[in-house]
Amino acid sequence: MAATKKAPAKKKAAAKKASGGAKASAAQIPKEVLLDLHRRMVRIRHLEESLGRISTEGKVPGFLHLYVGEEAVASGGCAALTDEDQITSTHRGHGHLIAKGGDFRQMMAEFMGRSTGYCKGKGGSMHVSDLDLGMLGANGIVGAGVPIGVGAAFANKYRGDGKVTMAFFGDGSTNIGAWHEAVNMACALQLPIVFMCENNEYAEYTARDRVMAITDVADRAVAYGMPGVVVDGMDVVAVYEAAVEAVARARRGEGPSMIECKTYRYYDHAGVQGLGRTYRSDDEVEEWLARDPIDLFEAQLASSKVLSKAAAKKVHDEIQAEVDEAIEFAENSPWPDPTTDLLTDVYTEAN
Amino acid sequence: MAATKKAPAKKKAAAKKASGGAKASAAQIPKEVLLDLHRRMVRIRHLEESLGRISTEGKVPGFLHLYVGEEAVASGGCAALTDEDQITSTHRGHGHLIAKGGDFRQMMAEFMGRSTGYCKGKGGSMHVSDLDLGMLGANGIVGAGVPIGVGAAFANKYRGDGKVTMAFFGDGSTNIGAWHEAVNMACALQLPIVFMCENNEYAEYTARDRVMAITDVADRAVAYGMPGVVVDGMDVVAVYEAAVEAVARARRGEGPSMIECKTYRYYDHAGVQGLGRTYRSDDEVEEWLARDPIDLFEAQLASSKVLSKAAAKKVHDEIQAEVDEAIEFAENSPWPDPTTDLLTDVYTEAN
Amino acid sequence: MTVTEPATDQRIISYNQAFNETLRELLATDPDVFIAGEDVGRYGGVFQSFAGLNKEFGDMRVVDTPIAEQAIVGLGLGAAAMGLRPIVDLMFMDFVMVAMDQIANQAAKMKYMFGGKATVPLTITTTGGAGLGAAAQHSASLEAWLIHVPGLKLVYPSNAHDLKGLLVSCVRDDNPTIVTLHKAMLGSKGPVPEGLYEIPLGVANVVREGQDATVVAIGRMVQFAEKAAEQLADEGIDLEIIDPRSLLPFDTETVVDSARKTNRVVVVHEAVRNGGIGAEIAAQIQEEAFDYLDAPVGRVGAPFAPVPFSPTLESEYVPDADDIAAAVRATFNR
Amino acid sequence: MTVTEPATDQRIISYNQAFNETLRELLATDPDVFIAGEDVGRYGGVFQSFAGLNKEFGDMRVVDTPIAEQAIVGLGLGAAAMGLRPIVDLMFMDFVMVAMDQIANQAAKMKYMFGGKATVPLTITTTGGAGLGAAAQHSASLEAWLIHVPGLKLVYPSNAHDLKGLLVSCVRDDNPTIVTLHKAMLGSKGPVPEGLYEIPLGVANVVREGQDATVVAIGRMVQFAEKAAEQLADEGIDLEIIDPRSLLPFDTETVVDSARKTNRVVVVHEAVRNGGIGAEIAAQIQEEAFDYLDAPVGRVGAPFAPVPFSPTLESEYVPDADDIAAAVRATFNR
Ligand SMILES: Cc1ncc(C[n+]2csc(CCOP(=O)(O)OP(=O)(O)O)c2C)c(N)n1
Ligand SMILES: Cc1ncc(C[n+]2csc(CCOP(=O)(O)OP(=O)(O)O)c2C)c(N)n1
Ligand SMILES: [Mg+2]
Ligand SMILES: [Mg+2]
Repeated sequence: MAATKKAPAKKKAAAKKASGGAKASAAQIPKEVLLDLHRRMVRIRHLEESLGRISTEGKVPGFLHLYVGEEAVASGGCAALTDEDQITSTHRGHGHLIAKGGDFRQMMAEFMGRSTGYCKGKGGSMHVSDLDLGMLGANGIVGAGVPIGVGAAFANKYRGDGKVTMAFFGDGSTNIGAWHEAVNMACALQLPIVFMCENNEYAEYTARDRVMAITDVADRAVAYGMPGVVVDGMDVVAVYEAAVEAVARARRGEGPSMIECKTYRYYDHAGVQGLGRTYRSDDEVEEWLARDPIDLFEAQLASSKVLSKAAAKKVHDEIQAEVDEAIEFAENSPWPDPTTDLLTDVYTEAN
Repeated sequence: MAATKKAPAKKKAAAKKASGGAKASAAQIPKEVLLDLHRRMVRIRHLEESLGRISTEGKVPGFLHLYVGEEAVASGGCAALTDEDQITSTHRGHGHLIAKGGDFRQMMAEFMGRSTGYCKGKGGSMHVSDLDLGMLGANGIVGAGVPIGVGAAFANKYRGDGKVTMAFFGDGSTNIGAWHEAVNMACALQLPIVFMCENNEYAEYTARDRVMAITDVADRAVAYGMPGVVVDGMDVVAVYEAAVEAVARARRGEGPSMIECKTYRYYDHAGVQGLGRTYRSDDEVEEWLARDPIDLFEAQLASSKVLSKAAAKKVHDEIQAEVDEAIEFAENSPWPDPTTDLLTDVYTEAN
Repeated sequence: MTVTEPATDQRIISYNQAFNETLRELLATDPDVFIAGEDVGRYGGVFQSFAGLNKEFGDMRVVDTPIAEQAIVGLGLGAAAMGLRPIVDLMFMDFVMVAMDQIANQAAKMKYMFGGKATVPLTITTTGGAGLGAAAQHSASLEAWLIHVPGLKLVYPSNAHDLKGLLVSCVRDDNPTIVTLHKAMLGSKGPVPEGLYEIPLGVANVVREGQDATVVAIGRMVQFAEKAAEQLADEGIDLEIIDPRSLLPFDTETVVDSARKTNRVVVVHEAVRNGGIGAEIAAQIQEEAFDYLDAPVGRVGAPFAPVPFSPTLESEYVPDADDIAAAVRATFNR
Repeated sequence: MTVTEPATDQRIISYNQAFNETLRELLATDPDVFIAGEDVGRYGGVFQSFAGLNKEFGDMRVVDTPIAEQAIVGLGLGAAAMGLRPIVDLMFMDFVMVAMDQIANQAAKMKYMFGGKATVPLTITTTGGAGLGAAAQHSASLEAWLIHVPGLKLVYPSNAHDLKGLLVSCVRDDNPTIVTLHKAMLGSKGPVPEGLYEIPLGVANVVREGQDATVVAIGRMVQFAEKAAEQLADEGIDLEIIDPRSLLPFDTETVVDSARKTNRVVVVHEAVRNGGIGAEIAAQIQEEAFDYLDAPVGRVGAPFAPVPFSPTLESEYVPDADDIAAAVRATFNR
């Protein structure tokens, strides 16, 4: 018999090219949503830039994976969710928490290891979380947040509470076993979950094309029997619209879907020492910097008369002030006390 | 922007339907190859049936996963390999070892826990192996053989020895992390390996459609950027032809490919107590039994005058005699001696 | 410590039946409890330990999963963090290895990493131990790994009665717990009261009171220790046998009190001796009862090799009553 | 045992440099040796431990892999079974958890399961330990798990000189070996001879000879033990310090001889005390030197909690010289 061929899926038009087109759709989006998308991005940008700065002053212990450049993904994704929905995150989780409504003071305090932080200083950047906001934690282990997200989505279906879960993850994490197991299980059980890929083309210091033989992570959706789309991750409206559709699908009980956002991290894998130009070409970096998600969106908002440059600046200034205040709060916060705090929170005591 | 859709790949014509067609291609295959394919299948069938029988007499310790019904996969696959190529296997590994040239005596002795067995009685059915034949072991852990196969294929490429590796695995194993990691790595490194899926529609006692949202495992090839084909796993010629093509591709240095063989195990997941009809419908079982890979092939060989019914019977009788002799050898073989054998072979001593 | 009184309820059922009926009663009484794992649903589990539960409670409460242990534990962890009370099954303890990150790095640490704000009422069930000719990858005894992980709790019931009480306590506990059944004991019968009851975690059971020497035995080893006690009784050695039941938390006090009374202790487990849980128990005993010991704390465990397949090797490999008796005698002959 | 003589070659380089140059020399001298892992190639590793190797030896000998620890170890295992001598890197010891099946169930057991017919000259390198504010999932100390696995060998070098000699021995060993670097020691400098040399596995090093008490210290704890020795010297306590270097196989003889000489022993490691390797060492000492001990074998290790993030908590969490000195004093004051 002739074997039935399964050729690799056609590569889709590169997201960046596609994004050249006018954002007609933005017109249909209510003004307050557009302003909300903008605000979320700016909040992420300012907190991360300031955090990076104080980290060079030795004020932030441990590893620091900044979200700068990828703001459109967390913002567009979380704007499609309600406060009751859940998200899971990664080692690069600050943006996710901020986009889900995270509190600057508790974040800064946590990153600086203070007892007033989200995790009382016990978790730090890689484990920052806010269960009240449905943010189930940054995660130090690549891919490990996705199975947890699948568990949360199972709880949503089990209770029939109409909530959905959005699992954020990077391109590199899609090569690890836990990611694969979790995505397949979610599809097999038809859970209300959206798989949100931040494809920034690198896993730490290694380029995507050296560790996977495909260009679009979204090609992997086919392997689990769910829809997958590629969007311009520098276009917050594109991300938002794709997320709204995927979230609606999940809420309708039609199961998981995957959204791949083509994006870029501005700084090196960790910290703010340079832009990682030892392994990324200047041209590549410049090309992406030229498509800054906040600049692009502000130009669009200005031209569509939704938000003037001046009004935008005001938003930036307000938020920067809030960041500065949060840093001050954190710096004036007490350190955890080993004698009282070291051995608490290991177990939940029976009541 | 409009998101670029990635619809799940179209489902291919069911292999069983496709297999109805005449096997024109068989005509082009040299007679000795056809007879070799037949012989390998018959060898598997007779050893497994006899092993199952003596297991009911309590002569075979531990778990027993028989290959009966799936003979065309191991036979068609291994016939496309040379003696120098490697294979990796699963918990259902007897057929793979036999098809690669395994010795009946050492196999039977191993399954019965005797010191003359392939593993001196230390491994048993789930760990039977013959490194001299390039058979890198049955494996008790689902999916765990595939990373080992990728390592073997890496060694082939590293040495440029022109050898290839064929990794056999079941449909259920494609849901576990190790499988995913290994397949992706092989594609990223463009290794000379063929991924051979035995899709018998069940993982232990659970139907495929309850644990994955796709019908064809071959749809997963797309996720790694390699070709994937679906073939009728009850048609040894179809399997052989697909394997020849994939092996040639690997030898040419063009990287991995995946072959999904639609097949069926006749007995229950383990042992020979029934045909697993508590979770498989009678109709389903009958439908598959009616397409027995050996019967189908023998009918074809008879009509094409390659092997008469009488000649075929002679092959069966010869092989059965060989199996009986192997059982006798095993039964007369000594048990391992705890005082001398228990603590040897844990480490390789420095020489 | 507790001392087992002769069970008032004389209903006799098997270890595996006790497991099954306990799960049924937990599912029936707590809507937040669900079970997930490979083949646990429609088929009822590879050992039929879950028989009938899917039929009675449906696909959402007794869930068949893909072969994906990391996702299975993650499913339970995520659902537990959301307030459900999941029971996830890993079939064979060997498979803990493929799920180790989700167990030890995620579930066990979530509460601490989150500054106490997470609660993880997750229970993992599995079957450990050798004795069925299942060879090196289906006979694991990994207690020693698990007690080294802050945040986890671990029990290893040695009989049907304790299995029920420990399983109930684990499922009702608000922390990640692991219940290890011994696969060679599934058919072993014993008295099991009707209805749900708890055996507190961290409370050892003195299976046999004695004056001359103490054996701390884990899981299946308890029954071998009882056989050894008979042999030794004939020799005039009155053995005390302690079954910790819960390995994390561990009832050091009961064990140390016994050591101080008998002055001789042997610890017995099925895992290999080197790095086994017997090392931790022996180390604690010599720390707490140093001046009372008349002999080094003895350790009985498997020799340093993977579990062999052949019956002749496996039966020699697994510790038995003779090994235990010999180790006890050794504490007298020095 | 061996006693370190003052190194004849006084060239001073860092622990990380010693690792890098050893790998270079191994790659240069043995064509069967290759390295694979995440970011180890073009970039030279997250700690630059592999700097320059990919450029010098190319993509097939210093291989960048996907984030796939199970496949990374499997790559090494399969290649080793085929006769190559792979070195695979797991970046952080925490990631052992995601690869545990391939390490402990596959690589460690292959030879035994195959009746001796397989040879697995595989080396796994990783970085363990806390001290960098890397929190609960990037600060693991899992020695206790690994010594419980028959078939494996494990070393934990405490200085640059030993790192080179132990790494060479592991790579040349025909069994699966694991070399654990301490990430807080990467910059620590010491004398390292040029060229390749071996330090035999299973031979401890007496870092300091003393008469009054023995400290068995592992990895980074050795330097803290030396600080403690200075404190104690002022108090008139002459401390003997033993660095096992190799944890599996373990040089019991050297440790027991020392215990019989000093009659007081404290075992120190960075992992949590409960179920730690200190338990096995303490259990062995009391078995072999029972009649010589004037005090229980003391154990110093981390308290029973995950590794905390905040510097104030982490510095208290990780054992230090004061903790060691206090434990030694305790063996005198009872
Ligand atoms: C299991 C595991 N392996 C390796 C690492 C080290 N590591 C941390 S982040 C990272 C790269 C992740 O890449 P990607 O998923 O693309 O996320 P990105 O950093 O690009 O946002 C790696 C390899 C880890 N944390 N966990
Ligand atoms: C990691 C792991 N999980 C679960 C099992 C138990 N188990 C053994 S075989 C099997 C089913 C495998 O299904 P498939 O891959 O389709 O192979 P088949 O048995 O159908 O040939 C399972 C779940 C195992 N051996 N290893
Ligand atoms: Mg990335
Ligand atoms: Mg199957």
